Amino acid sequence: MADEPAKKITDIGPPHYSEFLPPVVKENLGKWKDHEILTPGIMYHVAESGAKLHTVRVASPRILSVDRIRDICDLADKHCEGYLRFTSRNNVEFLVSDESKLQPLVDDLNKDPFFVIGGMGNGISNIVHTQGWVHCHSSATDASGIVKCVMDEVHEYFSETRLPGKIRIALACCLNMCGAVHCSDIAILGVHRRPPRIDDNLNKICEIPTTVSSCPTGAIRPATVDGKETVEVDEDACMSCANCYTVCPSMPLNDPLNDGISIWVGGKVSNARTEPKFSKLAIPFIPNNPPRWPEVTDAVKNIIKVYIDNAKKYERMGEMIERIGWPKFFDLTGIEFTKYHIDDFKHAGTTYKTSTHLRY
Amino acid sequence: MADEPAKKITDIGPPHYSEFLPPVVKENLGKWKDHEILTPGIMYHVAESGAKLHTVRVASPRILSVDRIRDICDLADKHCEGYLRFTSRNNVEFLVSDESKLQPLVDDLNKDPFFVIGGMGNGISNIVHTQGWVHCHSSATDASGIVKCVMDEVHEYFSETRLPGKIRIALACCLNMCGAVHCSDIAILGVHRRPPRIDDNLNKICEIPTTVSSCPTGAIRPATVDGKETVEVDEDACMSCANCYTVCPSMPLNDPLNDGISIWVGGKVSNARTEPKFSKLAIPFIPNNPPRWPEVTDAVKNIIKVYIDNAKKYERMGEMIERIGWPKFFDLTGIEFTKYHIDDFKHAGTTYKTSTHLRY
Amino acid sequence: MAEPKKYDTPLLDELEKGAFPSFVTEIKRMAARKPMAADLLGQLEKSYRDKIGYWKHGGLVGVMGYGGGVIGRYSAKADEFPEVSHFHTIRVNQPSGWFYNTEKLRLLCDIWDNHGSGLTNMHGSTGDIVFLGTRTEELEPIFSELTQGGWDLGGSGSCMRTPSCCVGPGRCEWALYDTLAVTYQLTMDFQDEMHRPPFPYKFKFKMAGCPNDCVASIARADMSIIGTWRDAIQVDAAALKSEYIDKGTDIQSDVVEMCPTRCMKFDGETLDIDNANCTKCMHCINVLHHALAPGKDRGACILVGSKAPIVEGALLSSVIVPFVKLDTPKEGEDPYPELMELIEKMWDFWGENGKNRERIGEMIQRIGLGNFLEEIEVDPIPEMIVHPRTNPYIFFEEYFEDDDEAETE
Amino acid sequence: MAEPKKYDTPLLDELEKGAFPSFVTEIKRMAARKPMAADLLGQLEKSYRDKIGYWKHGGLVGVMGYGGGVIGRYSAKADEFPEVSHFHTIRVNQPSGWFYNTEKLRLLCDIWDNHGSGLTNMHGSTGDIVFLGTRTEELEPIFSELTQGGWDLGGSGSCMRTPSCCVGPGRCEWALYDTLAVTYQLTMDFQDEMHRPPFPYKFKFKMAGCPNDCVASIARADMSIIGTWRDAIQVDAAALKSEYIDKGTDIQSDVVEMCPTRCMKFDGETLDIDNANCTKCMHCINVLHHALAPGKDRGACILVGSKAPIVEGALLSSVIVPFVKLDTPKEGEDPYPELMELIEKMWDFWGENGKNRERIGEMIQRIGLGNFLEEIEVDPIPEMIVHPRTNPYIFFEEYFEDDDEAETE
Ligand code: SRM
Ligand code: SRM
Ligand code: SRM
Ligand code: SRM
Ligand code: SF4
Ligand code: SF4
Ligand code: SF4
Ligand code: SF4
Ligand code: SF4
Ligand code: SF4
Ligand code: SF4
Ligand code: SF4
Repeated sequence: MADEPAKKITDIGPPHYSEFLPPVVKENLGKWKDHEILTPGIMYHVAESGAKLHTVRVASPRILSVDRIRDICDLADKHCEGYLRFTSRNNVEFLVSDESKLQPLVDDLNKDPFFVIGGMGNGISNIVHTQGWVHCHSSATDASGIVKCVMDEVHEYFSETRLPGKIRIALACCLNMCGAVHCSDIAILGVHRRPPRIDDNLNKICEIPTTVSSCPTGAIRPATVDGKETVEVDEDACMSCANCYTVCPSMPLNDPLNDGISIWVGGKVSNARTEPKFSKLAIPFIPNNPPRWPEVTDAVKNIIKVYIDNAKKYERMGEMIERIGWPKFFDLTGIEFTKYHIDDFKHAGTTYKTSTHLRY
Repeated sequence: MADEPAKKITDIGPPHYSEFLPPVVKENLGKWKDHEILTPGIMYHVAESGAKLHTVRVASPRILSVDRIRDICDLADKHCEGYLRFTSRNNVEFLVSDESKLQPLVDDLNKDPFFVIGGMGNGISNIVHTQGWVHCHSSATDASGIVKCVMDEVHEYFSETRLPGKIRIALACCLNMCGAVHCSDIAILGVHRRPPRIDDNLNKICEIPTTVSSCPTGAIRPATVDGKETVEVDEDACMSCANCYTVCPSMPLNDPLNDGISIWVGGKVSNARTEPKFSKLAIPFIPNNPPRWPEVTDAVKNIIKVYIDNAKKYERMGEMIERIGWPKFFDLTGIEFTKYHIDDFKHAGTTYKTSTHLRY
Repeated sequence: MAEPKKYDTPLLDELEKGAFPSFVTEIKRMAARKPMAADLLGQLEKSYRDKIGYWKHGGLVGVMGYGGGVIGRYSAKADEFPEVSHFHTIRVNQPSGWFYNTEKLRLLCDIWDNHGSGLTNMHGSTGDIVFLGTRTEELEPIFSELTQGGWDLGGSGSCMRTPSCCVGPGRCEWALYDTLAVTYQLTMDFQDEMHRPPFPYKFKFKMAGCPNDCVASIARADMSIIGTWRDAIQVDAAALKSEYIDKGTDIQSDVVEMCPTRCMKFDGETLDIDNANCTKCMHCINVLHHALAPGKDRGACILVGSKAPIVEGALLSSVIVPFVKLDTPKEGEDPYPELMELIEKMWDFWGENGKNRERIGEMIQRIGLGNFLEEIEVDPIPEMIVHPRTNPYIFFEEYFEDDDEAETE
Repeated sequence: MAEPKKYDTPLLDELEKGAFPSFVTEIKRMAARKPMAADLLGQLEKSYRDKIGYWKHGGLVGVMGYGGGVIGRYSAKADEFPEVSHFHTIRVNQPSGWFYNTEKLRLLCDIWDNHGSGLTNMHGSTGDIVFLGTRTEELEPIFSELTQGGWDLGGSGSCMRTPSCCVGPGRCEWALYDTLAVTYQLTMDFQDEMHRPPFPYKFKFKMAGCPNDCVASIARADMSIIGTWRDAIQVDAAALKSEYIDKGTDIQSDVVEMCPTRCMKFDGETLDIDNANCTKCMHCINVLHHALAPGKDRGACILVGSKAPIVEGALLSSVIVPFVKLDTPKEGEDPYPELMELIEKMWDFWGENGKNRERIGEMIQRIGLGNFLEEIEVDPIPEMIVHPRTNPYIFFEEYFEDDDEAETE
């Protein structure tokens, strides 16, 4: 393995962040006073001392080549004394200490169509997402591809048009939900719809007791097929969660015909106004339709339109829906309400309507 | 058994109610227009036709002797053409069709201290309650006795002083909750605190498998003691619900030292303003202290006082608490908050505070 | 009959003090001439002293041909209090809305005076007239006298329990359907279900005329039928002015700000209601009742499944039918056809699929509302839920096979 | 090095159209000179055609002495795309707040250009710099170059995962504690826990400077540390007038009516805040930021237990400590003593009682918050719950024995 075990350095942690703070930040650390968003992608912060820091935010596909990062570094060297940061939604932020360099930076960015300025304030920022077919064994759909398609369709809300409030979109390519889509205004979630298949060689790869006990619904039973120890799945009791596949590679759920997308709405994480909320099911299943997933982008645009037409200023998606009521949401979007929308998991009972507070 | 099986009449149901409606009601059935509560125990309803019906409501201990019912009948004959009704909270209502008989009825009622006029509008009406030591094998406390003690202490809100809104009190003498105390502004609930004891002769009286499976927490196991088949209880896993006792008389939980009262607050059933709500635990345990249960009446009065001092007009107990917050409720009442208040049953997780919306 | 025994009851005597009418007074009144009531007093005093009840588990007692209506009860201290060795209760089905005339009420008193302790509950929590305390051998005579007098028993055990309702059209301007009639209809249509246990467990109906729910139906009925309306609240502007505005009612804070959907506006003169967003909570009508009234398109919301906590936790009823017309049937019409069909379907499915001692609400919790709806052939609609599921655990019922393009189940 | 292979990618080419920057462009850029990136492109095109991913379950790969930081990945179509037969990712611990200078960033690029696909995620969902795709034999060289350059790996497996935080004091006026410093402190204090799996399952920290929670900590961190304050909101009346009132902001509808506790009043001139009822939601401050600011008594609320749904359903973090001071430690002071003590106690208890693959939040759901608090010696307070229990199923821990008056456990 390593040639020089003697010199091995471990547990040093990341570099201390102070190394990466522009001088104006270092001087005013924790002493910011106010900010102003000038355009959907440009803002400045002003410190108690009066010092100002401008930020220019540009979109990123999150998958960045080292060459692109070097391009970005070139721009940061030219206009930002070499300082930049990334955001929690994976955008790039150029930190401009010298206000006179703001316009030149923007001009340079505008020269390269890769750089789209935006993502601030009440609009749609980048989509938090995951690996998909680019890297993960578990995915029911691709991640980066759908993100690209959706952002192409809604980019005006990234860089120009403002909305009543923020719409935070997230995508995860399987129920593990690495994108934490469970609390998003709009969540795009890859789902399997078909119970796992059992590979012939299961007994060689997987521990049968572990596999059986991995199933939250108890759908997996030990079985013997052709003299080999294996498992069998009670398909009626299987909800295609793929937890068995996580512990046992011989139970793949991936299936071109039956994998696809579900759409969830109305979650949020900020404490602003209302408490954080989970996303709720809007559309149980849309088949995968690469490369441009038109049904998914249409569904997202439809929901955004209903939001624009109905939300009050500052209201998030979930807040709007709670105000107008879920029946109205389904009515306005034209999304079909089905049995699948009715919870049947652990706390299902707490989601039944136990009052006569109804609109007619 | 019956001497005359031939004549046996069955399945005739109750008399048709129309027989019992005063003529003014019959004529105006379903055509009432408005009402006015004149005093906490006297109101009239006026029909579209202009006809009026006065109602005088008097308290009842619910346990009524036939002699008392006959007294009531005498008064109804004298002033109400023989018509009366009872309410869903067990009060007696004299239905006065002839307005000129209203004052004479009231005068007659005032002569007998048994008759307390009141219970209407925003006050405290009678306490819905159950059997207790008067009739039920399951009770952890008496019912009628505590009801009497509490009503004695709060009767001014029955017959005189008005409150911001209604306070509905209910009592049940065990977790079966025949009084449906689970949705009351103030609920008084008898609780066992000690796991069941196992009678020697259990094997003769109870089916062991049924007994074992009756336990919701799986605390009961089959066992053999002195050569006899019986059961044993894992006391750490027992929450003293008495479901085992319901199916097996040889597992009594009743215990003078450990039976007592818990107090619950903030439930409601009406849809007015907010949706119906369950009552929530305020005080986990108060020992039985007959005949006057002073700790219970004090606890109830304390809660009522906090309600009076803090509720907005029309606000029910639970609505007030939701507005001011549970921490404030515990603070104002001085009730100790304990581990027992934190849910640990099925949907416990949904009661944890998942936001930073806190008052300091 | 033996002379009633006299007991010293220093503890119970304390409960004759105070302003509220006393149940002890009632027991004593009967104890003066009835040995059973006297022994009840004695045993109860002992309970008060010892802080424990002295009743044994009930046995199977009843009247011939009925599987319910009587709760057997025996004293655990029968040696000390022999007159309450048997102390059964009888549930007599009350009339709709608890309306009485004195004649029929006196008849009940006479029967009970002759055959029992003379003590009653007016009424039991379910709604019955409860006759408190008699001996097994008195059951048939009581039953026979009751039925001859036009009365019948209520429910107990795994039966339909005695339906009950609010006063409704009998005296209330807010009765949005005829609770008295529906209650009577259900009671009569299902006499067999009330008297001979056909179900996995008890089944209760409670009928409330409007969302105020004066009979607490949403909390304690397997089927809660609650009146409501679909159109605009009726506003009498003149009365609003004369009765409230002119008299200084603070309509803004007492009404507008308490409306759950804040769908009202008040400018000091007109009350403007956005009826499409009104959730029919009744609050504004309750407060401004001289001026406001429910709309004219009236009916009921049907909710299912409430119960006390034993053993899976308390439940409130939840919406199954957001709105159904319950107009009084005309001559020759079948009464309440949608309601009756729903009841039959629910009972059929519960009868076959409910576990022993499993209420219908518990069964729905177990199998899921979606599956239940499918079985009783009711379409799922968003009115039935607070919000759609938050978890991704969907049981997809169909998927494509590799070799075909058709979905399979 | 072999020449990168050229693939026809008609489907992926479609994803270079449109306004938003394309990941395909990035892959192609590397594919032009890197065979691994080229084969990734080829395999991905195949996935797009076949609508399925072609990656196998990861195996156990890593760097010596570490139990995490690398996710093993192998192609299921290695015959067709040999250059991605290995395609492991490396998680590099990002700096607090994702701040960089170009020098250190170029260093990362150089290391990765030399030893991997040249493709990255800036950043992974947990917060790491993700190096996408390399071979097993490159792991040690990469690691060694990284550490020599001052970088280290992040977490994976049953470790503490890489802590992350919002920009906080680095650029935000609402940072109510120093998220950058706390993140760095936790990362450094728990290097061992990050690199050598000590836990039943993963443990994530996320630090947000205020209740806006720009790092989504409440939804996806086993411990969510969210800044808040205890005293009155600071109001600059002059700025309120000049920046908002005079400019026509509708303070009543945009702010007052959106306050969750409606604890504000606005009469057209003064904004009156009932701070005792303010629940620190940030909304009014967000909207009126030129005039309003959080109070001066600042600290954080600690919440525990959020996670994605697998397998017991998604959880949000819930309050364990309503307020704790997190002032920057002075020279010689122990940093954040209450926080550190809490972490130790929680980890100790979870370490002993958590089941395999059971997150701390799931354990709390299983054993109950009350029991958990008792074990970690934190007093239960009503701030931790939405409301007290509604069910009567209390496990009383002590009762009186018949023969004694003392309570036993
Ligand atoms: C840069 C970033 C923090 C970071 O460390 O990277 C950030 C920065 C700011 N956020 Fe944020 N937020 C950032 C992610 C978030 C997130 C997390 C997420 O989206 O996953 C949230 C929670 C979203 C949710 O609730 O689902 C978030 C909820 C807010 C809110 C509350 C909005 C609301 O009404 O619910 C505010 C207040 C506001 O916008 O007025 C806010 C306000 C701000 C301000 C104005 C704070 C300030 O004074 O500097 C910052 C810039 C404005 C802007 O609009 O972008 N930030 N902000 C993140 C930018 C992500 C991006 O590239 O778009
Ligand atoms: C007589 C009775 C119905 C019956 O069939 O017996 C009845 C009768 C009336 N109720 Fe009721 N309610 C009756 C039990 C209830 C119950 C059930 C209960 O208490 O168990 C409730 C639900 C309580 C709850 O939510 O927990 C109930 C919730 C209401 C409400 C809603 C109050 C609220 O703000 O939540 C109103 C409206 C109001 O008071 O303005 C109301 C209003 C009325 C009115 C004013 C309706 C009318 O116009 O006639 C009636 C007389 C006024 C009064 O204050 O008593 N009634 N009312 C019941 C009298 C019980 C008693 O003796 O005190
Ligand atoms: C008499 C009455 C209480 C009263 O004082 O009013 C009563 C008394 C008993 N109830 Fe009840 N229940 C009575 C109304 C209720 C109600 C309220 C209601 O019906 O509106 C409830 C709550 C609502 C519900 O149905 O959930 C109620 C929930 C229970 C339960 C719990 C059932 C459950 O599924 O949760 C039990 C336990 C059982 O059935 O084994 C129970 C069992 C009992 C038994 C039969 C005791 C037993 O374990 O066998 C009690 C007999 C007592 C006795 O010796 O007289 N009783 N019971 C009520 C019936 C009188 C009547 O017919 O009018
Ligand atoms: C790379 C990353 C997604 C991304 O594209 O950004 C990722 C990728 C994987 N996650 Fe994740 N998770 C990533 C952040 C998350 C997050 C978000 C977060 O940390 O804020 C979550 C939701 C929050 C949470 O922790 O609950 C998340 C919840 C999961 C779960 C579900 C865990 C649970 O307890 O519910 C699994 C399943 C498991 O651990 O077996 C999982 C498992 C996985 C595995 C290791 C697949 C597996 O079953 O073994 C994925 C490897 C993919 C690959 O081939 O690269 N990943 N994972 C993220 C880590 C990058 C980084 O270090 O920065
Ligand atoms: S969400 Fe699922 S498929 Fe996507 S990266 Fe995470 S574990 Fe892999
Ligand atoms: S996919 Fe989930 S529910 Fe289906 S068998 Fe596997 S573990 Fe069980
Ligand atoms: S609440 Fe319990 S003790 Fe009281 S009457 Fe009902 S079953 Fe009996
Ligand atoms: S009282 Fe309840 S929890 Fe305890 S053993 Fe009996 S059935 Fe089980
Ligand atoms: S429920 Fe409605 S209709 Fe029935 S009595 Fe109460 S207020 Fe009147
Ligand atoms: S009935 Fe209730 S919801 Fe409808 S307008 Fe009146 S107060 Fe509002
Ligand atoms: S969480 Fe608060 S402190 Fe941190 S960046 Fe967002 S607004 Fe600023
Ligand atoms: S911070 Fe939120 S709760 Fe506090 S006053 Fe402002 S809007 Fe209201």
